[in-house]
Amino acid sequence: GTKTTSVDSTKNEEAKQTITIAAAASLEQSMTKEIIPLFEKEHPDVKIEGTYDSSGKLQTQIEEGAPIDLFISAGEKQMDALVEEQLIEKDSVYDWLENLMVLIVPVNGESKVTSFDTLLNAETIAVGDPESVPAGQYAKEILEGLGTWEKVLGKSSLGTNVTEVLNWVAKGSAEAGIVYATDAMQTNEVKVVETAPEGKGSKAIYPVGITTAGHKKDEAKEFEEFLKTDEVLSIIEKNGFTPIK
Amino acid sequence: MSLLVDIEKKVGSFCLKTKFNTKEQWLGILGASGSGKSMTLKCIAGIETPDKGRIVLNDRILFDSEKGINLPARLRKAGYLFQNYALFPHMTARENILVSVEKGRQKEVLEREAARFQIETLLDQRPAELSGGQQQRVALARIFASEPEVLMLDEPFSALDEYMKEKIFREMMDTLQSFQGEVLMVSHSRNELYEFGEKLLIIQNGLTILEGEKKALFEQPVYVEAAILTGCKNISRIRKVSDCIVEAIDWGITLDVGEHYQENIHTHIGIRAHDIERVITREKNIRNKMSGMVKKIYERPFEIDMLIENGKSEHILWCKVPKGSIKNANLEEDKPITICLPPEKLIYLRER
Amino acid sequence: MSLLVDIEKKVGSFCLKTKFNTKEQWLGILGASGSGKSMTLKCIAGIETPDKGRIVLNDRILFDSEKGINLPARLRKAGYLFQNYALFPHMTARENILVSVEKGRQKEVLEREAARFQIETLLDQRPAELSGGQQQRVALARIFASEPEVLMLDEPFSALDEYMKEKIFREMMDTLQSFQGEVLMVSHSRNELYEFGEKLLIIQNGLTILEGEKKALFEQPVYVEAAILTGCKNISRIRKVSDCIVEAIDWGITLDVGEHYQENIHTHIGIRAHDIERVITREKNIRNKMSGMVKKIYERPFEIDMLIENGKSEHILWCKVPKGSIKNANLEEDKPITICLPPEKLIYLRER
Amino acid sequence: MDISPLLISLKTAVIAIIITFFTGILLAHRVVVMKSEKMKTILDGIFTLPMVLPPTVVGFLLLCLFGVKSPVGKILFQSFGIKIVFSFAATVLAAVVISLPLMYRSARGAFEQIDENLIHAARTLGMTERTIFWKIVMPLSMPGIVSGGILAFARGLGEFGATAMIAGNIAGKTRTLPLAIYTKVSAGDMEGAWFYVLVISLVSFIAIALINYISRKWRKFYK
Amino acid sequence: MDISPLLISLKTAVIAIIITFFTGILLAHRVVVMKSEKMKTILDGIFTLPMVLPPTVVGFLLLCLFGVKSPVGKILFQSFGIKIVFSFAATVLAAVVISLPLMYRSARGAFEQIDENLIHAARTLGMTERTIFWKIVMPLSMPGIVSGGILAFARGLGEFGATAMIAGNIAGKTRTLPLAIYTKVSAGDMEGAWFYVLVISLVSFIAIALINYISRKWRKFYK
Ligand SMILES: Nc1ncnc2c1ncn2[C@@H]1O[C@H](COP(=O)(O)OP(=O)(O)OP(=O)(O)O)[C@@H](O)[C@H]1O
Ligand SMILES: Nc1ncnc2c1ncn2[C@@H]1O[C@H](COP(=O)(O)OP(=O)(O)OP(=O)(O)O)[C@@H](O)[C@H]1O
Ligand code: MOO
Ligand SMILES: [Mg+2]
Ligand SMILES: [Mg+2]
Repeated sequence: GTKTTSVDSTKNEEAKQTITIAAAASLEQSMTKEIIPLFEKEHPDVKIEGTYDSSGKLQTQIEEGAPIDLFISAGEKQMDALVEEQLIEKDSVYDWLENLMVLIVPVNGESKVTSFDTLLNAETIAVGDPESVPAGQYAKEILEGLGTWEKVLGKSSLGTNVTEVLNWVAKGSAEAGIVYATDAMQTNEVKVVETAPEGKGSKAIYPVGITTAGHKKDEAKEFEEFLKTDEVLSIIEKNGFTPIK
Repeated sequence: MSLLVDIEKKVGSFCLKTKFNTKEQWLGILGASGSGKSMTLKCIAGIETPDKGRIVLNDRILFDSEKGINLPARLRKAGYLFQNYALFPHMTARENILVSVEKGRQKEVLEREAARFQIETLLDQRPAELSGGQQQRVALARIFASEPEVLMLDEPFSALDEYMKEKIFREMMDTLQSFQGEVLMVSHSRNELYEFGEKLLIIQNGLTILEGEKKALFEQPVYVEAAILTGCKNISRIRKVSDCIVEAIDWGITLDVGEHYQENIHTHIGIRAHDIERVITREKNIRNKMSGMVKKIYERPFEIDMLIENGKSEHILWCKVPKGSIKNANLEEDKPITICLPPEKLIYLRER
Repeated sequence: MSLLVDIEKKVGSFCLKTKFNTKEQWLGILGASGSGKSMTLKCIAGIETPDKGRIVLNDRILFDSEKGINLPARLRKAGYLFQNYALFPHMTARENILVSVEKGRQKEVLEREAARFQIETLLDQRPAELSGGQQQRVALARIFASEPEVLMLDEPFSALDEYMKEKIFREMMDTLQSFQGEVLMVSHSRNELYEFGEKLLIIQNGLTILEGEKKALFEQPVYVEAAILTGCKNISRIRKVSDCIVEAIDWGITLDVGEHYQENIHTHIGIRAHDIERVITREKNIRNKMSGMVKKIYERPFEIDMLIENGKSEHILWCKVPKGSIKNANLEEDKPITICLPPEKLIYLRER
Repeated sequence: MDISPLLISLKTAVIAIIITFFTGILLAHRVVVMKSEKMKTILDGIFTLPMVLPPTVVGFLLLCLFGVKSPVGKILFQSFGIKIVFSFAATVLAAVVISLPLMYRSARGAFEQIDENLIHAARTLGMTERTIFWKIVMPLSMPGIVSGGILAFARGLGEFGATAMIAGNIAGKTRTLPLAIYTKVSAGDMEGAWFYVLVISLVSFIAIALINYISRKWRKFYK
Repeated sequence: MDISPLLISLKTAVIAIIITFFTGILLAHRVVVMKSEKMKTILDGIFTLPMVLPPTVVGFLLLCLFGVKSPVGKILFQSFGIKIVFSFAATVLAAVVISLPLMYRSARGAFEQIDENLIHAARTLGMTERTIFWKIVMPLSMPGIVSGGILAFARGLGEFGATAMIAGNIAGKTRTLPLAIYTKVSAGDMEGAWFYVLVISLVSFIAIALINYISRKWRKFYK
């Protein structure tokens, strides 16, 4: 009994199918600590490797032929582009989560910024680069909605990734910044003063899709389905995301 | 076995133009400091490239500007002893010596050369741990170990003590007897060169001014510059007074001259310090007698050097006498002395 | 003006132990290659640090291991002429010379030193563009320009041609007359040292074996090693035969000895090549006569060197005679010759 | 195309290399004359540290050190009104910190390769250590120093991670060429990216040619 | 704490420094013996290029070059089944490309500082250029080479931008220490970040001490 199992399990180890997922950096904690171990427990024949980075970089990597089976983007733009290029199977794409955009300021000291309306009181504002960072893109859309984008841009430092934006605010380099709600949760050096009002860019949609070039379609599909389970969604919710049902 | 050199090279304001040809004869190269001796050897070794000319060693063309041949130094088999040795600082003496010896023969070669240059006990030391003379011996051993076809020695003995010098010189001469190649030796020591070989090349300001048998050159150096190089200490301009009589302007005396003197050719006269004789008898018919004052005496272990001032002129004659001879009894500074300049010892010279 | 040196230093397996004291006297240091001459000078200059001892220059303590004093080289005012010159390769001769001269005096110093060493035309050349001898002259000029209190010359003339050597030597001697400091000169040329100063230090294997008046040392070098260094070419072990008679074992003859011979002390006997005389008369009562064969003749410009083989032994006597004397008429290799070793010229020696 | 990144980069790289050059040489010299081999190795390690950490992390550490909330940053701001972060000074700071190890290590290697006899000779001639350094040691180590200078300049010019962190990415103020290139590449604007890549390559080429030319003239004697 | 980044980083840095070391020295030697000064400057410029571009951009260029869609990548994949991107080989590739300029430039400086007379002497002794290189040039340039080696190793160890781009950030496979640090910082896990910073600093310290020690033994004679 037990002996055979152990032999089998080593055999399984060799026979295991490995799929590589590329996910937005903000998902790394939830993925590596909870979701993937959970999945692998239920699917002992599948091993999951994850690479985590900004969605823009991941998009480039997929475009350049990086061996990725499943892509979780922190923005629709990147996913759409890949679908357009037929690098992601159109039918497999669905919107998984959303991440709200929030306005943050450094914790200590009186802040002149108390809401999106008073944002222009800040001397320097940290936002992601709208050209390359999805969070920046959303921030731009929000501010365009409020009609202050042009003015804000003049005072902005454009982060090459969200971490940078967060750190700028946390260390007081910038007086205010716009980041994901999940990012704001990572440090107690910043406080959220306002969540983006409903409207364009108020939240980031996290779509999931399977690459056309991947060789492990079945396993990828299995994982994609797994992401929809309540178990996973509750983990995600706990970490600050909002599931899209 | 032969070496033919005929090259020209200009570096900065210095212009070298050397031409010679040796055939199983050792060649000594004599020249003042900065006259181009080292440069000549470097051209042969392939370290410097001449502007034009040819160098042929045993029928192998090492360099020919017309045919566009310029054999790399490595293939020339020209052993060159650098004036500053150029030992590899990171290697022990042993490693330096064996640097170009193939594996199988290392032991044999090492033993042979270490014994020849008496450096057996120094083999594990690095150049920085060797004295100047020891470094030179290691450098010599290294060259011998590379078994060259032509051996070029740039002042090979300058850093050796006199005992070593004499010893190594003799041993080298013996070893070289069996050395199947040309040997060139650069030196400013006329003694060394005199002993060294039959042929001599005298270089002055980059030009070969004389080439020939060493004895002939020492006896008749032809040019003022060559006379100085071969160690003639007393040289004076001359003016003809009458047949067989010239005035030595710089010494302030008139001299009977011998048969070799040619009015139209010779502009200077010289006499070696050894050849000036002290006159102690009162004999009348000694030719070219002169009285003067001993201005300065330098004592050497076996010789006495004197500077003698002619009463009539400020100019000074340099005179060497062996110690212990009766001829130099009672020599004292600032005392009068009578000397003679034997006509057969006078050297007739011209300027180039 | 005085210099006191009493130091010990061990490097590798070599052990230096030097002790001397000069007072307004120039000191010559004579020693074989690798005997520790350069090391001694380097300790004084502050380049090497002795393990223990003291060095005092004109009442300034340069080094004292007990008091923990070790003045930096920069403040010692000890001018050291490196054996390989150590010129700065990136500077012209001019820049090298002026390296330690303050702005205001540069012109004056440069002119003075350039003239002294005849390098006026070389001032804009860099060391790589200078010949060996030229480099040495620049290095000498550089030291003179730094106006040291003690001048240490490590083989200062080894790279100069003989003409330059004699010239610079004399000039330097003249200049040094006015030099208000100590002068040490290291050389393995006994001729140079003999002329150089009154005092002489003889170093052997790192130990000062003799210190004293040069004349006395040349006449009576006491030790076999010192005799070799002062140029004594013939040395033999001896065995007493009877009163006033010893056997020179290595020469295979018995000799009458003079009054200086002391049986219990002397183990060797020596005679300088210059002091061996050729006997041409048939006179009977010449002492220490010996017949032999001329084995080899080396001709030098003004001397003849002979190696003479004793019939009874393989051993060889080295003999020097001036050229042109009647005493060396008909000299030929492989012909018999009679010589004598005058008892008053014999040197009695012992081993250390 | 916006050329402000070029100007900012040029200004940054030039100021940074001047600071790095002298600081690096000074540090190298101090370390070389040091007696203790242990101390040397430790300092080597410390000075090389900015190279092994990801530049972003170095930037983060600088931010912790010079940020307005840090003690140093606070003092600078409250006493002198100087705010380093997000200023041009910060781009220079980042470039200096990141390129210093290159200059330091190259200079150290060069110094160690000098024939010690020349230094001894200089000392016996009465030259002070300072003069020896400037007149002997420096010129003799030129090839190595030049290498270090080229490396440090190139690294300063190309510095990106640390700069972004401490200086931000403010167009016309702290956006250097590497930041501009990165932005363009990320945005998929390959044409714009290539333009800036060309510009930065050109700048570095010209600088290298210049350094090579000057140093060659200087040490022509050497061959 | 996960130690796989340490292992990956160590493996990467060691393999990379071996490649970089020899390639850098070879390139430097080729350039130094070159006659044309112009050519030298141009090559200097090209070999220094990876330093002036932001590492991410270098990574991007590598991705374009070695990606499975690129000609090179295609050939490698179709003929040998080798897929470089997102593999361990990619981390090595990134480290080599980024650290090569350091080794190249340092070695070049060191070579240029050697007394040419020694090379001449070696030639007249009949040594081949190859032997001269290995037995004379290399040992004599040790201080400079060691500097280059330390710099290149440190840079390879700390490489981040290009690695992230071409190798990705796959835990246990391509996540090197710098990537791990970055990930930790991004996730706000400062404690974890500090841990890895400590580890990487330690590794670099040990490596530097080792290199210094070996090279000191080797060139003790030199002083
Ligand atoms: N690169 C150069 N540029 C200008 N002049 C040079 C260069 N190299 C050598 N010289 C000059 O060439 C001349 C010949 O130098 P060389 O080394 O052959 O002299 P030498 O006869 O060996 O003298 P010594 O006996 O002093 O060694 C010297 O006058 C020197 O100044
Ligand atoms: N670092 C060292 N390690 C071991 N031995 C050394 C070291 N430095 C010097 N020596 C030895 O010390 C001895 C003295 O050297 P020094 O240079 O003083 O000799 P020297 O008398 O000047 O000889 P020369 O006339 O040949 O220059 C030599 O035998 C040398 O081998
Ligand atoms: O390694 Mo970086 O953070 O792309 O300069
Ligand atoms: Mg010469
Ligand atoms: Mg010496």
